Amino acid sequence: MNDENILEVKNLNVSFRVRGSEIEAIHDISLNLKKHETLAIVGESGSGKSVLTKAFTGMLEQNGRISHGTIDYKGTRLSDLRVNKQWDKIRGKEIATIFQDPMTSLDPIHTIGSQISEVVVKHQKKTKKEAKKIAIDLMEKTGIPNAVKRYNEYPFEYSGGMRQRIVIAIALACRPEVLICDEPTTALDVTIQAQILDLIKELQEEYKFTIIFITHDLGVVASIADRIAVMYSGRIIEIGTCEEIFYDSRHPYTWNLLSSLPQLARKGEELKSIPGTPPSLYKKIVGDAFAPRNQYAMSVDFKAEPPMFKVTDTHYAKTWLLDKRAPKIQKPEVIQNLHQHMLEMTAEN
Amino acid sequence: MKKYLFFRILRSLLSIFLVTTITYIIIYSLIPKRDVFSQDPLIQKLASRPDKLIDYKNNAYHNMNYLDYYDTETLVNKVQKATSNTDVSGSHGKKNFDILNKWAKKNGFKIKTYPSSKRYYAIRDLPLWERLGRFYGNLVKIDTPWSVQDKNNPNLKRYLKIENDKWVGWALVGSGTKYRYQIYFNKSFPFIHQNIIHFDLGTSYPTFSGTSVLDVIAGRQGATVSKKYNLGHGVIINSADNVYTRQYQSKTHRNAFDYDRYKDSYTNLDQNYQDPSMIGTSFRAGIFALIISYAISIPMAFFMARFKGKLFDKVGTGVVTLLIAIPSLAFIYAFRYIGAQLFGLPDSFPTQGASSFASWVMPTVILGLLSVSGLVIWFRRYMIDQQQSDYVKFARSKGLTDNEIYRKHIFKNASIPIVQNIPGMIIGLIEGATITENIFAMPGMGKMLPDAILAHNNSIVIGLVFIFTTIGVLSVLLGDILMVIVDPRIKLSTKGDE
Amino acid sequence: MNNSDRETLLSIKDLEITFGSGNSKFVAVQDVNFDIFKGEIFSLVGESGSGKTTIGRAVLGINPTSNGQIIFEGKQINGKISSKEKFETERKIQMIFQDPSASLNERATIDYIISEGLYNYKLFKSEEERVNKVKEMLEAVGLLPEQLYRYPHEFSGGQRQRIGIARALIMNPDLVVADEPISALDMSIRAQVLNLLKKFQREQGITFLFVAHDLSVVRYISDRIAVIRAGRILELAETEELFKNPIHPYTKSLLSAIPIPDPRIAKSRKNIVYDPSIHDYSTKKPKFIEIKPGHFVYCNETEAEEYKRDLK
Amino acid sequence: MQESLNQAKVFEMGTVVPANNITEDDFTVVSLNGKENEKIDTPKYSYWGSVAKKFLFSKITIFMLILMLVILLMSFIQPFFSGYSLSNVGNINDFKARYNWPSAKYWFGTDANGNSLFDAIWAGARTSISIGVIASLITEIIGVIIGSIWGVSKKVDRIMLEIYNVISNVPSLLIIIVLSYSFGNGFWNLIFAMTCTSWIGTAYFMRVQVMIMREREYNVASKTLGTPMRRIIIRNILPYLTSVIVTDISMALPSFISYEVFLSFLGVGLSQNVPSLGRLISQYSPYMTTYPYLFWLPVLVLALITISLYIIGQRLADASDPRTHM
Repeated sequence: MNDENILEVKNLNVSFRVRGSEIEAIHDISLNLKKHETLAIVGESGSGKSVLTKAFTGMLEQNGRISHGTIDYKGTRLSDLRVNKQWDKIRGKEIATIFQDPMTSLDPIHTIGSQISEVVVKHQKKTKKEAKKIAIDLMEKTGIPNAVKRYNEYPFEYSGGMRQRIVIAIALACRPEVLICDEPTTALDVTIQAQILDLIKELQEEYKFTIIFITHDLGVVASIADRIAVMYSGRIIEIGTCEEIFYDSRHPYTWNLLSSLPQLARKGEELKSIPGTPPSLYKKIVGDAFAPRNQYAMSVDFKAEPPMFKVTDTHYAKTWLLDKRAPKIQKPEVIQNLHQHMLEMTAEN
Repeated sequence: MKKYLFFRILRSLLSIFLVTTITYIIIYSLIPKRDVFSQDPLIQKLASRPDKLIDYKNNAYHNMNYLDYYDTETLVNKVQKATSNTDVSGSHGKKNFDILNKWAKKNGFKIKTYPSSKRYYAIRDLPLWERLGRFYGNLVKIDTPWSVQDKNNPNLKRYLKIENDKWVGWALVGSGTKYRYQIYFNKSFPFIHQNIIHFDLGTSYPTFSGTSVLDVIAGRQGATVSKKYNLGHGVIINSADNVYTRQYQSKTHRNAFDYDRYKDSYTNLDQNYQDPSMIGTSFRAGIFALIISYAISIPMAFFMARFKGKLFDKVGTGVVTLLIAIPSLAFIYAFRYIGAQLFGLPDSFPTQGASSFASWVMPTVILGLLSVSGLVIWFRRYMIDQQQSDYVKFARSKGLTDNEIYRKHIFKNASIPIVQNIPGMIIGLIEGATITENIFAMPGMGKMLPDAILAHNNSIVIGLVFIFTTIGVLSVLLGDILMVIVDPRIKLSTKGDE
Repeated sequence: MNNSDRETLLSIKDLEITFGSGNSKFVAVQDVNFDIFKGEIFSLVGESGSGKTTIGRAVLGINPTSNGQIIFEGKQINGKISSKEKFETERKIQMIFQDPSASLNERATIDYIISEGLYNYKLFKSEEERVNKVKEMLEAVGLLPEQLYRYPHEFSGGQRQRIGIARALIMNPDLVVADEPISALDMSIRAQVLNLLKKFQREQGITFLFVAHDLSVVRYISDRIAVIRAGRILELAETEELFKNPIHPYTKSLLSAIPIPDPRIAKSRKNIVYDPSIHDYSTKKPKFIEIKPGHFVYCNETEAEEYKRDLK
Repeated sequence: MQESLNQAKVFEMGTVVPANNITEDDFTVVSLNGKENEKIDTPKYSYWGSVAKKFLFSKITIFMLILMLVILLMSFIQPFFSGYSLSNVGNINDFKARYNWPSAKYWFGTDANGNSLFDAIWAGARTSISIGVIASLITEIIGVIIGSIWGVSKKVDRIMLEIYNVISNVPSLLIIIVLSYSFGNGFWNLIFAMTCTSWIGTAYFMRVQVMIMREREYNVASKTLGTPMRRIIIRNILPYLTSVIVTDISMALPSFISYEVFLSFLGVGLSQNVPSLGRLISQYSPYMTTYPYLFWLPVLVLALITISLYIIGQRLADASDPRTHM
């Protein structure tokens, strides 16, 4: 294991048993996570991004299992852990997760304060009194005004944005090495979303944890991600640094995602859209999963699964377009000069 | 909150009033009044004495508020007073009849003659609303120092004072009141007792003939027991008298022995009985059954949910399905049989009586078991619903162990609806008690209801409906209040708007 | 374009909407004034709880209004109107819902769902005509006519949303209220739906009231935008004008919060936080003031002077 | 990154990936059929077909179904042949006919009057099942209709809530006992007493369900399309509540049968000449130890009836929940 890497995933397959048949939700994913970086995993619903991170914390649903491959975390082979007892040493303490909906992530009948202190007592081995102090500190740090008073309030007395701050405070109270943010801002308003993203960035500076940031919105990750992995139908189809994905993407799906962003649309022109719908998990995928929706699809895409091609040391894409025999295809015009284009757009306001 | 509670209580009282009134109207208008004698053995005996029979029947109707009845003596008295005519008598004759009839017409009565003696008596059918009026008019009686108006005792002192009484210890003692001890304390539940407010639900007939309904239901039962009263100065009296119940008795009825003992006019008292009252019996059985059913079902549901889909859950689900599907009667008999055969427990309550612990085991355990299935189903359901909620997912991701999650979070959240269901349980227990008490011949309210119905004891039926409804209404209220205590999200005032 | 020349389809005057009563009374919307011109896409943008959906639903007659007027084609359609009039306007104003899985009846076939309005208004002469109409509509939203007898849950999210659009547009409405029609959809599907709405505006001249929280989407699709916060409209202008010259500090904060899909810009950009306490409305009451032709801002006179100065 | 990926599977960009059956020709862009993407390949869905499939899937269900059919046939056909009458005391003096243990001649034995228990049980079962079914149906029909209106109309809600508050606070057994006492004994009187207030529980339950459903977006959608409330209830709301209604029936059936048994046991309810399982059980309860078959056989049949009805009901309710169909 590379010292730089905190988490290494090799050839991971995750499958679920649904009514007698085996469904593959994650297909042959290899991935590593470097210390203190922010890795964004971008994908649509059903692309497997949440399932992947659930596998990191042993929180797959009862009918799900790792059918192939390994996950290593700092010398522990997570993919071998079976019972919850073994996971208790990892979850929270090493890898914590915050979820999409702050409205339901908190226990409705316990006070905000007690839910933070509970974790402090458990993971930081403090007395209740000390824990309360630490909890109030954390609340202040995550931007809760009047924390001493609000310590004794219940979740229903908090707004959505405030609750997400509390959820982050709880995750921080675990002192994790890795923080998985599973669409933490999807349920929030844009202004709150911007604030929460800023907060996560600030806290990362201070606490030096590693972030896996899951989202379906490419726009959101531009400001926060160091690297981006794009997922489609249980596969990572492209992975690279933030700039590589935005300015030099290679996979047609990434192109499509970028070019359909309304921020890039010019008035009066039709918005670039991806035809069709994502493939159903119940169907066996032959060839490239994206092929049926890919306007650049070649016959080979319907025959054989494309391998991972290396673009640079940090940039990989899973498309036959990078094979030598493939025709030279330019990415859509609208994203060719993305930076230039965005500069124009933002200059206007 | 206060305003809400006030209206809530008002509504509850209205519910009780409505249900009791409707029951009263239904029973007193649909059941022919002669039916009340269908189970009365005295009727047979009186068959040969028609005058007595009429007198007996009309007295019974009178007591049950069907009609007003004046026998000859009372009638003549009334008429003499009203008309200041001392000549009139009750014997047959036109002159008497005219005078009596004139009075009767004025007052809505009808003059009738006894079949054999041909003397006159008067009856007046009471319309339903008047009966209801009397029922509610007499319902609440408040004792004051002016309650007793005894012409033979003009010097009766009238006061209320707190003193250390030699019979009952510290108490609020009254004179001129109906009851001597207005407020007193002793070791029996609920420790503080009062005699200021009494309820009067009418008079029982034909069973417990002449006793007030409330005494039938709330009075202690069984054989009398004596108790030692230490009056100080080495005086110890052994008596079966229940001194707490001392009531005023006029000189004419009083016996000298009692007067000598108590040194005042409060010589009318009940005895100490060995067994709890009907309501007490039901109450005891109910409380223990409640505890038993929660003690069984909460852990059972907890582990079924915890190990959902595993063996324990499957077996548990099977058991619960059986419990629901099997008619309670069959279930009770089967269990009673098992209890009797395997553990030698009495299969009838009176065999060993209320004083024996063994008598209580089967009825209470069965009563408790009857509600286990419902509770398990719901609690398991609530637990499983909670398991799937996001906060549990988050609790797990923040590193809490399964034990901690179940104990601190899932269990508490799932308990909230259960707490609110407690009143529902109580209503269920009342239903269950009707069955178990009947099968075990347990002298409680549950057995009393079918007994009273079979005996056509309308007063008792109404009384029981009133008490059951009151318990039901109050327990629902209690459940909602409990809910506010356990769930921070709920405020009663807003709940009322929904 | 001079707004006074354009034909007004919907006009909202001093609208106020309250929920509950007594202590729990809550004013969701107040002092709302705007006109929607025929054939345009007018967007109401605000955060959750701002009252934008409430206004949309009031236009449809789902939420009762407590004050003010909603005038559609010259006739008032809120408050006490006869059920016949209500029934008539119900056909002319249709709605597209946010969540395509919640807004379709799962126990009915696509045929029934799309025909529901046709049945209610008897908009067909024969069964054959009805089926043809439904089939045409299905094709117009890019679905296959052979899917007529399938159930909603057999479709994907994007397809379901198009069924919802078909159901509304088969009524041949004059105005369509689109309540966050794409926020529940996947990124790759959103463009399909937006394009579809644009197509209907272009080809059939349908007017849209587009309710959304995402300014980036709104910028693309709408002709004019009203920014709403806490039940009040704070700023109203044509789209490009609003993006070029945002005046109200809240609008500025909203614009600053739009995620920018460009790492270099995004990482250097500052987020502006709006603080409502900067307004001092204690002496001079705020009004809806036209700062520039067609550009309205909710402010008091002092602020208006400032804003005008800044414009230059 | 390199070492973390399976080396065999990562290729430098612009290399030729060696693979079988892939030729240069495969690297030509193919045009897509736009409509192809919109196709649904799953077989057509039919609600009731799926319910039936799901329902008949379990062996226990089939077993219970057969058991229930046998019981129903016996109860509704056997009494025609046996000519059993409760008041028949023709054999009372025939000592040979009295207290026979179950045998080939008397399958379930005979009682003190020399009557065959087999005949008595089926005649009784017929009454008990009839009462259960009729009372459940009445309760459910009234409950569903009133509950639906209650759930959508604010005006009705105010009045009904008050009525419900009054009635629900009273133990239902108390109501049934008092009513059947007041109206006298008899089959229809008993049904009346049972259903007089029981519907309100179902109606309240339906009200809550309807209110939950009412707020769903798709009903708002129907409203904006001008659909009248009545059609919204019938087409939009009730179809969603099928499984809820079936569950409710499956709980109601055994409980009504149980009520009848208990009331007959108390001597309230059916008139004297109507045989019922409750009457048999109470009549024979003194023989529990001396002639146990007299008591336990009716109890057993009663239990089988309620269990089969309950389990079939529950399975049907499960099967009618479309979430189980996937």
